[in-house]
Formats: sequence, structure tokens, C-alpha cells
Amino acid sequence: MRPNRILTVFFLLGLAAFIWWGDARLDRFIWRIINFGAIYALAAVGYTMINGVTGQFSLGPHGFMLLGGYLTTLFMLPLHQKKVVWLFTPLSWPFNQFTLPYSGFILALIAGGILAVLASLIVGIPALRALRGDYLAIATFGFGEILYVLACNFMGLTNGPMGVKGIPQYTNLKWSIGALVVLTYAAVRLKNSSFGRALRAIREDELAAESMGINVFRHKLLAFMFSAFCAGVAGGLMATLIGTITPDLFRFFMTFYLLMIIVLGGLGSISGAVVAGFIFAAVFEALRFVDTAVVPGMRMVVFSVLLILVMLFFRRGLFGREEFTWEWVFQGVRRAWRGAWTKTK
Amino acid sequence: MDKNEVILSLQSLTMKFGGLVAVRDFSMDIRYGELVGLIGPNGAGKTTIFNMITGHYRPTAGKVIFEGRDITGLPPWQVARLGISRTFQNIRLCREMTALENVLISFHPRVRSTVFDAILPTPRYLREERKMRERGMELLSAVGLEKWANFRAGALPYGLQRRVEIARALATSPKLLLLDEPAAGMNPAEAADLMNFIRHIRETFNLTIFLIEHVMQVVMGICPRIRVIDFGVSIAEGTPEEIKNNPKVIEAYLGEEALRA
Amino acid sequence: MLEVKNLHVYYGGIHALQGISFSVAEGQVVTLLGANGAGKTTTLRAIMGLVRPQEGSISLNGVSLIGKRPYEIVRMGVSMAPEGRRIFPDLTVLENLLLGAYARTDTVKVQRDLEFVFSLFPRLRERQYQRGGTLSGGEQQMLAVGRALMAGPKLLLLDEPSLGLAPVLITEMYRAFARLKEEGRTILLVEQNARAALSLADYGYVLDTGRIVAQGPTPELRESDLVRQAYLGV
Amino acid sequence: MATYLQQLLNGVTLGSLYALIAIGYTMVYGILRLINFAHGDIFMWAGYWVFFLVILFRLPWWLSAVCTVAIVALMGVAIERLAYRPLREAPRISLLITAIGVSFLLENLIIVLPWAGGRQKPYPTPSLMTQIYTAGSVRIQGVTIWVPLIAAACLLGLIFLVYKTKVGRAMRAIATDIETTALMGADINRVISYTFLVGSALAAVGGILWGCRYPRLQWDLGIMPGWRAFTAAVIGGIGNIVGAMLGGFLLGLAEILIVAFFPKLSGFRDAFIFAILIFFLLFRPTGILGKTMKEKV
Repeated sequence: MRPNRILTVFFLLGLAAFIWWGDARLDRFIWRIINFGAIYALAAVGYTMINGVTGQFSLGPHGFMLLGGYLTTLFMLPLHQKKVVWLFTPLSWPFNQFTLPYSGFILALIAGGILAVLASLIVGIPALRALRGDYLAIATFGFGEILYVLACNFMGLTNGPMGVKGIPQYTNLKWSIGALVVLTYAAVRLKNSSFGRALRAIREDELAAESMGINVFRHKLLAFMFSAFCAGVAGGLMATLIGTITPDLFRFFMTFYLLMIIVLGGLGSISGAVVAGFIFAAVFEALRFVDTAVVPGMRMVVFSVLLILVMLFFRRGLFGREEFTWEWVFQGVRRAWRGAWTKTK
Repeated sequence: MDKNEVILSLQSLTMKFGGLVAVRDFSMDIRYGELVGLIGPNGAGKTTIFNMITGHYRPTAGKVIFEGRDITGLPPWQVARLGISRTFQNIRLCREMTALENVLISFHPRVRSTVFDAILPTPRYLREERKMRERGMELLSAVGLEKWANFRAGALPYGLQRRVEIARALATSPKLLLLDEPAAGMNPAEAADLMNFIRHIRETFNLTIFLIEHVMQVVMGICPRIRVIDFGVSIAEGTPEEIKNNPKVIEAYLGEEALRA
Repeated sequence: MLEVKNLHVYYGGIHALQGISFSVAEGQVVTLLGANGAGKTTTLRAIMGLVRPQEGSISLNGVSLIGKRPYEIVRMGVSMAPEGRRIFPDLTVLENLLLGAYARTDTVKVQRDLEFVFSLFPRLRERQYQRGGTLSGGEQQMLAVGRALMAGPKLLLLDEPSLGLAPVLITEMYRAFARLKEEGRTILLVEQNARAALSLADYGYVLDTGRIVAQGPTPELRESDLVRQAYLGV
Repeated sequence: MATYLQQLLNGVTLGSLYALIAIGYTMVYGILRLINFAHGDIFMWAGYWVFFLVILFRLPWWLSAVCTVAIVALMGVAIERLAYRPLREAPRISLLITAIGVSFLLENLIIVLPWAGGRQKPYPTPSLMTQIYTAGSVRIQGVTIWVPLIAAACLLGLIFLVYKTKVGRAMRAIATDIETTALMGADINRVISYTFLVGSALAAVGGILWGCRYPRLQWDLGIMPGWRAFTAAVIGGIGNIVGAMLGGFLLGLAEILIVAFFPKLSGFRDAFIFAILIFFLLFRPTGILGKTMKEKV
């Protein structure tokens, strides 16, 4: 085995140990931040596949998260709670008939992801074929908003704007980081594969890629479906972390957060999306005191200014389009070491 | 392969943009193994003809027949898969990717593994990927680029970018290669070099080549048959010698005789 | 009047101009000849401030144009009819022309120049309320030249005014240029159509892949085989 | 009959408001190919400026309105100068992301401002607008008359500016070809600033009048009208000023009629707007009046 593989194995073992320890012992506040970080990172990894790697600007991940969130909720909410929540408009069949035990959680998450993928086909098949650039962005944004309106109005499924309370809090580090690791691995593999090369070629020069025989539309759709799946799973995890779900949870600001994350991480960098996802969650919570102590809403002011500044002065983000590698770490450490050495001299 | 069989037949191609007729009633047959030049002053409609062949434009009228099959109006990626590949007037490389990756893009349409093979990854996928890289390196060596395989395409000097673009086109295993002003922006020495290179790849890869240029001396050296167009209309065809002495051609390039006074 | 020295421009990775020098004296018509890709258009774009040269100097009556923005250069008295005409298709002919005088405030002189353009190209007067996009290729070229004249330039740059025009129209175009020359206008003319250009110009330069390979008074250039060679490779 | 007329007038009122906002989207898109996400928030800020000036500074209403138009127009220019101009050479997507950032900033600044905040505020409506006029059996509120009139005056003024003045000519020219416009001796940056000035001023007028019709102020008040106006711009053919006006009126009428005759569907109103938007993008991206453009290979 090459040394990098060994490092990776050790890293994963360490991560597993951390999850095992963290779920039991970690301070609840920090535990929550890390969970949120993993969920944001997960959605961002998918989002950067379509926006960054493929260069097709979607503004709709909040819609896919909404679908995943609601479907997971409908699967996992205990029957007695379903009766309490849907007071005025009864819950539609078949969700009023059953609920899944904890062991079915993974099924619910995957179902949420699949529902999001189906939705991505509905919007993606016409839109990715005909539109690009900001027109595509607007169409996907519109789709997300339509889902929001539907969520507000289809009382029988969503209980409308009041939302659903009392969702069992199944999400923990095992689930959130587990899903993140699995899907990030898939994303990295995909990006580095022949398919990923095709996606990057589409970003760089769609016309050239098409002239070399690549079915551009199918590949865009592939990336879009992957991003929808990640968003759907992330939505499910988020609903079962917070314990309540409302349409407002997945409005456009959610896409705004994800956009911040992938821009900060470097558009097209998967490792950048992961790192920035955790940073975002941490800063978001850390700035909570600004909201309570200073003025509510200050956080968002800070974030919007940050986004604008990144775009104006730091467009490459943290990682540019590069990915994390162990060599990169070694080089960094070596450089730091040498720097320290020369300084002490 | 019969040398006399027609590989590409353009039949009365016409392309209008709004009121402007870019190409009018253009017909031409190209036979297997030929190296044909298409020349004409700037704005004569040369690139438009290429775009109609490759499916970037749908001709207003007329047909494109490739190997006996009507391919008029097929999308570019299907045309490419049938065996027509091209380069662009202003080099269109994926600049952020390496030279090798640019070549590998062209192999992608023939990848058999599925996305899931790639994600897992299955042995089948790994084998395919390894083979692809080997073949990509072979191709780059064949065009003398092996040293530059892992350089960012956008960072290469202009002449080499041109070669990478040709290598990428070759990687689709084309039967017919369309080169759009390959010598643009090159000085005479570089252009001569490139012409040798084109001759070389034509023999190595057993290609039919259709070449656009507007610099006549570039084409004269390598194309046994040349077609000249002006204002979207064919004005002459023949050997370099015939073209050189054709009064219509001289007129198109140098301007009207009457203005001499 | 115009003095270009040792101009180098890199353009999308290409060393498009490799140190060219030339000058245009007041009242002269000077032509830059050369095949496509020789760097003619790049030279004009550098003069107009649309591309930034890496090295070299451009000066108009002793004032440097380097680093100036296009609109400042127009206000200093240089205007250009760009390659491919680039008229504004949604604006009327008259509006196109008036736009050419954007930087000018002396309405009387502008009106006089408008009359002059109309007398130069009577067809533009006939079509002054038509949208630019509805004009034929030749008329669009007239409009592009007329629009450049409306800036009241000391130096007029013409980029391939015969491009894509039928021979009859080229003749008509050059007749108009001849009249401008008679009036003593200073013109820098870029052409692929060597014969037309040489029939008009006083002095010519031949460009090849970013370098000047020949120059001289036009009668000399016309007699030399060089032009024929540059174009036909004979 | 009276109700029809009433609804028709309502539709015209709403439509003229959309038209005022749509102009800004369409002009900016025409020149920069940017969907200015922040435009709806510019509109929202206009309402708040009237509120600040009338309530806090105790200026008379008409003076507040005039000042608001000026201030908001300058806000638009400042946004372009600070956030968009540095990205002139950058990929268009960077510009769009920045615009989204500006939009969020403008919204959240309102939430943070001590005099505004996240809660609803009442809009100071002048009595002229609330007055009821009766003509036979038809009772008409002041707004229904004044809003379309003021809007029409503004739109006529705009048409004059764009089609009859030098700057207007440059604005139209720049939309087809920035570089050649520069060759005409026009300072591109200045023309773009003018465009933002005019677009934002019209949005400000829209915001002031919107408040008269719906006298509640909230930080997210600009979002949906903004999207409707953008949809109107797309319907009319984005980049086309007359098209934006037409699209605005069509959309306003359609919206009022749907709400009036299918009240059950009013909850889905926004979904319809976006469905129309997506429909146009997919099947008629050039809108009603737009022309097709071909990508150059």
C-alpha cells in the first residue's frame, strides 16, 4: 500500500473514533455545530458538482432539500405525532398508515434523495437542454420557489406553513458524517473519473466538448441528479436534526448559504466545499451572539458582505479548483517547518 | 477502401442568417484519403461550411451526406461519433485541464463502464481508465507532445496548443478531420512546420482531411486539390497551379482589376 | 501626425505584433496591407485603446495615446470605422450617425458634418430613418465610415472597408475615399484588398505575422512583386 | 360591470407598478447581461426611505418622495460602482453571485437598522391616495387613479430619454455593442452609471407608489414584486424597454384577474408566476417582442 492510502485509512479510523466518542460525550452545542457542518458540507458537495465542476449555474438546491426533508419526515414521524400535527387537514394516504422504526432511517434518507433526483429530472430535462448561464439559474430558482409554494399549500402532506413538529432526532454524527464521507467519496471518484473529465470539459468549453462526441446534455443531467441526491439526503438529515420542519426552513436563503460555502471553498473544489461547510456552520453559530447581543439579522449582513468581498477580491476561494491531497499537506508542513527554522536562526 | 469512393458529399448547402446569405448553393465531394483545401478571403463563409458539416448550424437548405448517410441536422456530438472531428479557428482547448486530459475527453464517448463502475470503482473501470491513459500517451507521443502531457493546456505556447487540439480531434478516431485555419497566427516557419505535421498525421492515421485556410501559400504546399470561395459562392477549384493562375481567384484576393488605374 | 514605435502586443497567447513602427503624416493616406492574422486589426485596436500594448509607444501630434481609454482617444481626434462594420442594427441610420458625434458639443459643426456625410453617401440620406439593420452590406459600410467621420476626426482609421463587399460597391466606396483624400484628410487604411488600397494611398506598409516586411511609396509597392507574393505565394 | 371595471383598474395599477420595476431589470440585463438580483431590494428600500424621511425627519410627504427618488437612484449607481464594475471582465456567473450577495445585504441591512427592523412598519400614505372618488356606482380609491397616471408619466419620460436624447442613444447602442459604443467617444462607465441611475429611480417611484397601495413595510417586501417584474421583463423580451412595460401590464392584469375569478388559486399565485417565467425561458426565451440571437462558433 502506498503511504497516502495508509494515511487515509488512519484518518478514517480516527474519524470513526471521533464519531463514536463524540456522539456520546461531546458538548451538545459543539455536537450540534458539527452535525450542521456535515449537513451543509454534504449539500455543498453536491452543489459544487453542478455549479463548480460542470459550470452549470443552478439556484435550486433548497427545493431539493425541501423534498428530502419532507419525505424523510413523513417516513419517520411517529403515528401518534402525525395525528397531533395534522389537525385541520388530515394527512394523506399512505403516510397516515405507517411510520418507519429507527432501523428504517437510512431508507427514509435514501428515499428523500431519490425523490429529489426525480424532481431534478422534471426540471433538468427541459432546462438543462435549453438553458445555460443565468437563464438556467433563474429556471432552477423558480422551480425551488414553486416547490416552496406547493409546500405551503398542500396541507395534506406538509401541514402548510405551520410545518411539522416532533420529528424524532435521529441525526447524529454517525449519520451526518457517515453520509458526508460516503457521498464525498462518490463525488471525488466521479470528478476524477472519465465522467468527471467530461463534466469539467463542459465547464471549460461546452462547444468543444460536444464536438468531441460528448453528449453534453446527459452529462449535465448526471451532475444535476447527483447534486439533487446530496441535497435530498441533506434535507432529510437536517429535518431530523432540528426536529421540526417548515417550508421556510428551505427557502432561498438555504441556497444562499450553500452558494457562500462553495464560493468560499472555491467553485469546483469538493474538499473546499467540505471544509467551507464546517467553517460556515461554526461561524454561523459563533456569530449567533451577534444576533442576540447586538441586533438580530447582523449575522446575515456579515455573511452577505463576506460573499461580496470573496467575489471581488478572492474569487478563487480557499481551494481554487484544487483538491485536498496529502502531498499538499506535506508541502505545507515542510514549508512551515522551514519558515520556523529560518526564523529561529 | 476504395480510393474513389466519396466519404463526404455536400449537396447545395445554403446558410442564411436573417437576410444575409453566408453560403449559397455550395456543393462538393470529398473522396477517401483526400487532402482538400478550402480557401477564400475573410468572411467568405468557410467556417460556416464547417459548422454545417459538424452540426453546429442546421443548413437553411441542402444536405450533408457522410459515408452514404444523411447527417444533415444531427447534433455535433453524434456527428463526432460517426467519425468527423474538427479543430477551431480560435483554438478551443479546455485550458484549465492538462494536455493529456484534453485528449482523454475525446475517448470518453467510447467508455463502456457506467457511472457506478467509476464511483466504486470496479476492476473493469480501472482497467479501462488505465488503457485510456496509455492510449492517450501513445497519441501524444505520436504527435510529439509526450513531454507536455501533464502541463496545463492553457499554459502551453500557441503552436503546441494547436497540436494538442489536433491530437484531441484525432483521439475521437475520426475518418474525416476538419481543420479550421490551423496556421492562423503562425509565422511562415511555424506554418511550414505545421504543414509537415498535417501531412505526417494524415499518413499515420490514414485520414481524409478537409482544411480551411486563407493564407494561400500554406495550402498550396500540401493540398493537391483546392476549392476557392468568395461571398459564400464557389469561384474555382483545381490544383494549386490552376488556382494560382485563375483570374477570378486573383481578383478575389487582390481586388478588382479595374481599380488598378 | 501619428507616430507608432516598436509596438508589441500579445493577444490571447499570440505575439500578435512583434515590434512594428510606422508613421502617418498630416494629409497623407497610409495603408497597412497584409493577409489575415498579420496584425493589421490589432494595430488599429491598439491605437484606439481597445488593446493594451506590452511595449512601445503610440503618439498623436506628440501626445502619447498609451493607457488612454477609447473615448478619450476619440476626443483627441482619432476615430475608426471598425472591421465588420459593427453598426448598431436597432438604431436608425441618423441615430447611428449622431452617435458618431457623441463627444462633440458644437451642434453647428456637427450639422455641417452630417450634411457632408450625406453628400458623400447620398444613399444614407435616403435611408436616414431606416433601422441600421435593414441596410445592405454596402450601405452598412457607408454608414460605418460616415459614423466615424461624424466624430470630426483629425485622423480616420478604416479597417477593411472592402471586406465582404461586391466589386461595384468597393469602387463606390473608394470613390468616396478619394474625395476625402482630395479634401486633405489624414487616413490610415487597413486592407486585404491590396489593389484597391494601393490605388488610393500615398504610402504603404506590408505586414506579415506581426512584423513590417516592406514599406514604400505606393507606386513602388505596386510595382514590386512583394505584394503579389504576400497574398498569393507566387 | 362595476366590479369588472374595478378589477380592470386594479390590474392596470398593479401592472404599471410592475412595469416601473421591470424597466430596471431589462435595461441592466440589456447592457451587462446581468440579472440584477438586488433590484427588487432597491425597490423595497424606496418604501423605507419615504418612511424614514416622513416619520423620522418629519419632511413633508412630497419632499420625502422626491428625496427618496434621488437617494435610491444614487444607491443604484453606488452598487454598480462598488460591486459590479470591478467584475466587468469577470465571468458573468461571478457577477450574478455578487448580485445575490448585494440583494441579501440590502434585505438584512433593513432588519439590522434600528429604525426599521424585522417587524412590519406602517407606510405613511398621503391622503390624496386614500381619498375615495365616486363615479356613478363605481367607487375608486385615489391610488387607483394616481398610480397609473404617475407611472405613465414616468414611462413616457423614460421613452423620451431613451429614444430622443444623446445619452439614451448611447444606452441603446451599448446594449448591442459595448466596444463600438466606446469607439463613438462615449464613456462606457458613465453610460452604465446613467442606466443604473434611471433604472433605480424608476424602481424608487415604483416603491413609493407600491407603499401607497399596500401600506405595509417589511424587509422582504421587494422579493416577490421583484420577481414578478423580472418575469414581466422576460415576457416582454428582456433587454426591450417597451417590452418590459407591456409585460408589466399583462402580468398585472393577469394576476388580478386570477385572484378575482379563481380566489381558491390565490395561494398558488407565486407558483404561477414562476411557472410562467420558466415557460417563457424554455419556449420563448426572447419574449413577445424580442429577437433571436445566434451564438457564434
